[in-house]
Amino acid sequence: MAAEGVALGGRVVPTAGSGGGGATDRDLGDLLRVEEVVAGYGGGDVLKGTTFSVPEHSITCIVGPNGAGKSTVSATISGVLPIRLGRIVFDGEVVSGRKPREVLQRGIVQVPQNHSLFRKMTVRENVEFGAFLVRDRRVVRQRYERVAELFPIVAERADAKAGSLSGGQQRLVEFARCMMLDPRLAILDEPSLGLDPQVARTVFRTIRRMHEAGVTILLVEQNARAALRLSTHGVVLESGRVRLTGSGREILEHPEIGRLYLGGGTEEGADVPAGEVDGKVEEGEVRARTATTEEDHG
Amino acid sequence: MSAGTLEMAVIDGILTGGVYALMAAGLTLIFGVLDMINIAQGIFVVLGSYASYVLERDAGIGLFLGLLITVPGMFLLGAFVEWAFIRRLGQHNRVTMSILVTYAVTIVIEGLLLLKFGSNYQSLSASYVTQSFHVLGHYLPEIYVYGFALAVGCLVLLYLVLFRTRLGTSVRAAMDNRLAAQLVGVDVKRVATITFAIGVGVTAAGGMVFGAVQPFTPNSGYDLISRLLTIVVLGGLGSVGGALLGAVVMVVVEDVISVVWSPTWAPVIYFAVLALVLLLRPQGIFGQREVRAQ
Amino acid sequence: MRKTAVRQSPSPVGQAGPLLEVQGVTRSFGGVRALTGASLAVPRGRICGLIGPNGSGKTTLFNIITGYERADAGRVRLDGKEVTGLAPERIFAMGVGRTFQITRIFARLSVLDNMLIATQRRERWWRSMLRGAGSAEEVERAMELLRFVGLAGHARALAGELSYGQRKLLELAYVLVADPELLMLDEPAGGVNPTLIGQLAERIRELNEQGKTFLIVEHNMELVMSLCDQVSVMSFGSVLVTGPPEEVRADPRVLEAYLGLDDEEDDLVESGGGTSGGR
Amino acid sequence: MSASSFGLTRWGTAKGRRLGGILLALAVLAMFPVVFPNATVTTIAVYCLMYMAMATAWNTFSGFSGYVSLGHAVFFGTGAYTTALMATHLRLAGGYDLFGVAILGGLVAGVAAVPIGIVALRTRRHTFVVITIAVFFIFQLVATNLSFTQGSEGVVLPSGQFSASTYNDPFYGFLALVLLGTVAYAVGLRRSRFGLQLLAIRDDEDRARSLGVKVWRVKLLSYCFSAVLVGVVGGVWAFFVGQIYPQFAFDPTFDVTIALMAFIGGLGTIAGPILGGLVLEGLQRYLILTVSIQNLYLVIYGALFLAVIVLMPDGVVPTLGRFLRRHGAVIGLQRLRGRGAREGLGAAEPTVAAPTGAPLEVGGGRR
Amino acid sequence: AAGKGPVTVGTSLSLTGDFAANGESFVRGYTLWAEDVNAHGGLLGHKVVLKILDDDSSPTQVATNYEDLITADHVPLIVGPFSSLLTVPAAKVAARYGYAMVEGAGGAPAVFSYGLDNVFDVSYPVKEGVVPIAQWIASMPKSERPTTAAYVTSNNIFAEPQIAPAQKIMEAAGVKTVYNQVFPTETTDFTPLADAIAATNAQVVIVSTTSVSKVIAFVKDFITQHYNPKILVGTSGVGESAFISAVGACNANGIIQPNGWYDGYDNPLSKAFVAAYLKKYGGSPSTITGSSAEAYSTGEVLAQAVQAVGSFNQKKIIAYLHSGHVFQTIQGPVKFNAKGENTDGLVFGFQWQDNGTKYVQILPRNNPQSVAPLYPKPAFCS
Ligand SMILES: Nc1ncnc2c1ncn2[C@@H]1O[C@H](COP(=O)(O)OP(=O)(O)OP(=O)(O)O)[C@@H](O)[C@H]1O
Ligand SMILES: Nc1ncnc2c1ncn2[C@@H]1O[C@H](COP(=O)(O)OP(=O)(O)OP(=O)(O)O)[C@@H](O)[C@H]1O
Ligand SMILES: [Mg+2]
Ligand SMILES: [Mg+2]
Repeated sequence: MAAEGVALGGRVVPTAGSGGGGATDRDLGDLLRVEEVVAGYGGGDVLKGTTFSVPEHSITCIVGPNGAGKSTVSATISGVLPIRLGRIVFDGEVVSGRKPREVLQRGIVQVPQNHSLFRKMTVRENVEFGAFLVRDRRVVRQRYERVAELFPIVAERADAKAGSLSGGQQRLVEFARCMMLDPRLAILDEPSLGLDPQVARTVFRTIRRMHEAGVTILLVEQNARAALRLSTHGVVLESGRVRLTGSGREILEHPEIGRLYLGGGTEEGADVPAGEVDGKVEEGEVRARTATTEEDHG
Repeated sequence: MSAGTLEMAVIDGILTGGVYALMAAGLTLIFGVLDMINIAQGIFVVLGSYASYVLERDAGIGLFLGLLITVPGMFLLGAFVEWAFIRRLGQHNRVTMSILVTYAVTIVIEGLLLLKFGSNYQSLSASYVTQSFHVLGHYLPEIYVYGFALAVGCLVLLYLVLFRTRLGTSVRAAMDNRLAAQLVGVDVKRVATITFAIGVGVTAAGGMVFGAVQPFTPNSGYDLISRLLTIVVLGGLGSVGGALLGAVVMVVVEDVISVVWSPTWAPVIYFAVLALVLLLRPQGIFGQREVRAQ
Repeated sequence: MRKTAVRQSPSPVGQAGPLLEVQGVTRSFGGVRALTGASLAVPRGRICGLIGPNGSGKTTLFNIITGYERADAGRVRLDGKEVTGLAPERIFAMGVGRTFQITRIFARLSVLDNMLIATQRRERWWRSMLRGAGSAEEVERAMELLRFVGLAGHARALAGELSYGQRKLLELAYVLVADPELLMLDEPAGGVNPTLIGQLAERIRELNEQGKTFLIVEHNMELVMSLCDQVSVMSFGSVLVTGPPEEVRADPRVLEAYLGLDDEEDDLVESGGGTSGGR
Repeated sequence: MSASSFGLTRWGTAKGRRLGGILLALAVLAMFPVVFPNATVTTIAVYCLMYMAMATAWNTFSGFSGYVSLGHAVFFGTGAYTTALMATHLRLAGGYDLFGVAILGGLVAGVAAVPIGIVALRTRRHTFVVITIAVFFIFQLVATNLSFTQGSEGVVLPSGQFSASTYNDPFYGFLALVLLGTVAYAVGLRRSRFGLQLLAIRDDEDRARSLGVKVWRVKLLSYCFSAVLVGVVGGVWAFFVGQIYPQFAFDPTFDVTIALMAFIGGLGTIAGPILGGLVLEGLQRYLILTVSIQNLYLVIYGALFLAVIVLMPDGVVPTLGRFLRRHGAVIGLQRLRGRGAREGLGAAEPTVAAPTGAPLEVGGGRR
Repeated sequence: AAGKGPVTVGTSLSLTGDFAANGESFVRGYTLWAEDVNAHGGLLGHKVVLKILDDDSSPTQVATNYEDLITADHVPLIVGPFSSLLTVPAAKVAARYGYAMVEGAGGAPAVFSYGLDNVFDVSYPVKEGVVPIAQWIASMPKSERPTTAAYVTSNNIFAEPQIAPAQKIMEAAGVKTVYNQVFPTETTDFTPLADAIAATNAQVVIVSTTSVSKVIAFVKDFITQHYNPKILVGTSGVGESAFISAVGACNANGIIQPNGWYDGYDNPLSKAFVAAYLKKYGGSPSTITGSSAEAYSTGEVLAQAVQAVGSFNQKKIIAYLHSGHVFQTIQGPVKFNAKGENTDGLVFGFQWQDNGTKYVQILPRNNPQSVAPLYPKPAFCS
């Protein structure tokens, strides 16, 4: 196993045994395990015995061609789509078969791929809805302010109907919404979809901050190179089966995967050493979990 | 035609409109949240009338007091119907399917009522049913005034529930985007059940007033449903205030036309007004439009 | 309708006026000024890129050009003819096909049927009643395109059963099958697998060589820079700069408004979908 | 689902089997009155034919376009009134010529559909439902209140000049032709580009516009066509019943009944409404005639519907089809093979395998 | 009487649907009649068996039902359905097979205007309904006679025809029409109409409807408006218990309804009928509806015709019914004109008196049984 992935987790997250080095699997227990999951819509199976795990405090990225079943995996984890066989274990507890609400209560937040705002509600309402499970109004307000600060559009268009926003703006509000909770695991299905380069950068930076703050992240991206570079772990999904798992870098540098799913040659991807990425993370103000300390997952 | 008559027609229209709004309030809620057409609303109104009737006749419980029993009772019935049938409607052909399911529910309830009560007219009696307030030279029937007050009360309550409570928030979320609501922790199925149940529960109050202002049989629902549907569409699907406005507009238009011109053509004019309004505002008076194309 | 239809051969670039010309279009929604006098010219036979930050008005401009929204002021000309405010079906008949940023497919029709709907641009309306859903050639052409975007295996599946990216591809495919003169693509690459993006770019270039004109909104800079002959940058509802990709890329205004000045973290995004452009 | 990608079921797959089925159905249709000459049976058969034709006609609009009309009774009534009034004004004797008048009645209904369609089709879905109901009431009121429709007194038509013993046969024959015509139209619609456009409108009307579908024209035309068909049946009905009143010619439960029929069989399918009309109308007439369990009948009837709706949410024909596919391996296999050769697509069988660019296909071809 | 097989009399009634309540009354009337006939040796020595089909209040079904009765069951005799609306389609089927259609509830003018020669309505023609009341008003001395009248009627083939003949008589007597409106049958909200009538302050109000619910709505509104016309007539439903329970007995005091039969009718046949009815179904005389009596009379007329011609031959029966013979029924004498209307049909006027506790016959005035009317109507009491 390559060491890069570990370094990140080891350094940033105080709770995990620090020291940098060592294999991923030893240091980080699995927060989520998807075990032999079979699931589908109506007709046939889309996931055909999918198995992979998401180590605690990792950024795990799923890549794969269109229609591989990436979004389907997300949907099964969040409980929106019932599974047929297999099981999903989160933090030692089987969560498959639970209602979406119960899954959410255990600390799994999902930003789905297709646009999922409340189109007739205002941006503010939408964002506040992210904290639907939090009953303390004060906390909600605090978090809202934090989010609004991070994403100016939320404040600027607070009273606009979400459905009237541009595609990218909507995507951003969705992302903002997921930050209203303080999840243990965030599933982000193409967070950068439709975002302009600057905003996309902000989003990736935010993801990294969330990660630094201790949130485990399961990322699905077609913008795969960027995503994998950010990730500690990668999973390649193909026709509902896991083709390959490894560290983000391993996947990134895998010649065949690169050709098939990452858009050709791998040489360019290699020019930014992961260490540099990490280095920048250090520079960026590591936000403490100020407003996020409230634990409201029941 | 004296000015007094016209004035009276308008007053009548507003008061009666309140009664219709009370009957339509549940419909608009169900319409808006569950995205379905509930043909059974008419029979639910009639069922509410019968419930009040039975309480009054057999237990001597007054009409308004009886609501404390009939409203929760109908609430439970609504919850059952949603759980048993509505929940099963898919997204495909939802309009047609909801019409058919609720039509089936209608004929079952109608059949049961016929078996129990036969097809003779019943009416609710209470001292205030034939009394009136004398205000500024006009007699205002007490029951209509109470009905109007009850309607406004119920609608305000519904509004508060929808916009000031957690339940209401989740209802609106579920109405807007099911998937998103699920993902932020709304139990969408439960919300649907509760909404339908509330809609039916409120109808118990509508049924009581309906039964008090006119006699009813198990068949009475049919004349009602088309009116209620038009009210709800005119006001805007899912808009509680719209139901009141729609009802008042409808009844005032009809009443005024039938007084100044002819009762025969009053409904025609009303339906024409409806068509016209919808042409200009397809989403109804208070309805919201799909926001934009992207 | 007939007239635009017959023109098959590409007229040489630069000859005659631009194919699409937008002049001073403004549009506001309540207090939001989505477009503030946007002007744009798309020369015939070119691939034009339209970029700009989120909310700068690109989609709104598309909507106005294709008749989904009306402009408060300004005009749109197509091939020299005024088309401002025409209905979408008219615009389509004049040879403009578009995709939607948030995909809109016919969820309960099969993928193939989705394609067949789009094959009828040059047809008298009443003919639609007297003919089958698609002739053998039409089906063949549709299948060829489906094969190209990797959806041939799904031809019989309902379009609603496709994944996000597959929908995107389907929408692109059925605009292609309609064979319009001008293709307006709103973020065709969003959510599409990078490898496939490369192939899409190939195809677009190919079509362009056959004379098709493109107007592409895209945030994937690599794709835009590699593909487009000309790039326009929108900001706050109007077009800031128009020019060849290299120039635009280096323009400080563009850097500020769109690409961002701090390129320290470029690695995270810039190469997104990345090298697919084939450069 | 996927087998009905058109939203429609494909009856049988092998061409021969379908042909056989069709021939059999035609034979039954033709021989029925000969085998069962009893007037009651033929009366019920006549009503069945009416409802089969009307459910199919309703379906060609509502089932295809997704615009649920609860106001087709307007066209039924218009057809009936036109026929009745022409018959009385022209002092027709009640021979075969009255069938011609019924066709005219249908055309008048079709013309009536134009303004209604222009108004109602501007609105969407739910609103459309309510507008059609509103229009329905307007028509009923107008028929009740205009002098030339003779108001609530109704209009009586001349009795048919047919012998009592075979009185129903001409009606049966004519309606059988109407049914065949309607089904032919439905089948043609399903296969035509026009039908495809309607289905596209059902799914996303706005999107269809930017693919050049003239949504207005398509909706309005199919609305009118289905109105004509229902109007013709209305005319025949008036002749058959012999006298019409506004509340029966414009019957508020008419459309729910028709919709139920179309649904029970399977919305948007060809066989569905035919089957639904046959079974429901036949069963209802027969049940009322034989069991007369009074109000219990309503309860049972409603409960039965609920059961069907809950158990077969797609309607009988599609559910049955799926069941057969799952349980009948042989049939299933044939189906799978026949899937490519959809009618109207000619020989062009799309290749389901072998994608061009290898990586593009990994996302999953269907098994 | 022994040895002969039973004879089936077929009919179609509205056991479900809009007319279900009346259909039920008709079932009772026909059933009583059949039992009565059988108790007296049957028809031509045959025991009478009823075959009743449900038509769901639909003209489509009613035709099918008679078709079935005639062609499948080959019933020798048929009697009519309920409501004028169903009578014509039923009679057309009957005519096709040459059957006589004796009926008790198809009295609307429309039924007789189509030259059907097999229809015979044993009740009084609907259009005669309000005529006795109008005549009574016209006959009052000028000083007492009301001067203004309001007419309001449901748009219905039973309700509407009653207005014009009465109005004509009253106008001739100088009673001015101050309000005259037709409202659609589906109307449920009558307050504006009632208020408009109240505003005219007409001294006579005639509310013509087919259902009790509508007359209740009008009366309730008159009460709340404290509007007391001198004469208040409802053409239907006033005598029903539902009316009393809805408006209150005291408020009903003085309200008038025309009808062809009532439980206190002093006619030996009618008295026997009331006794038999109570024996079979229990209850008080006032629960017996006019519809039951109409059904019973229908049976009586048919039986008398059959006995007279001595066979079940429909041609002969039709000819006999047309012969001008006067039949005696519990509703009084019946004699058919060429159209099949009952020219001898009696119409009575009834009124609630004694604070709404008694429903008495007040018209025709020359009838010794008639009680003196309450005139003007006492004021509403609540
Ligand atoms: N609602 C649905 N009904 C039926 N099949 C579906 C549905 N959604 C997705 N599928 C099928 O499941 C498979 C996987 O879809 P999924 O959305 O998980 O893909 P994905 O990997 O997320 O692709 P993309 O990158 O395009 O988003 C696809 O073949 C698709 O056709
Ligand atoms: N119907 C509307 N009501 C209110 N605001 C609107 C409406 N349509 C567009 N807008 C606003 O106009 C602006 C431009 O939106 P548009 O969708 O054109 O942006 P865009 O350039 O396409 O952005 P993106 O790159 O995110 O897709 C946005 O701020 C949006 O909120
Ligand atoms: Mg996906
Ligand atoms: Mg956009």
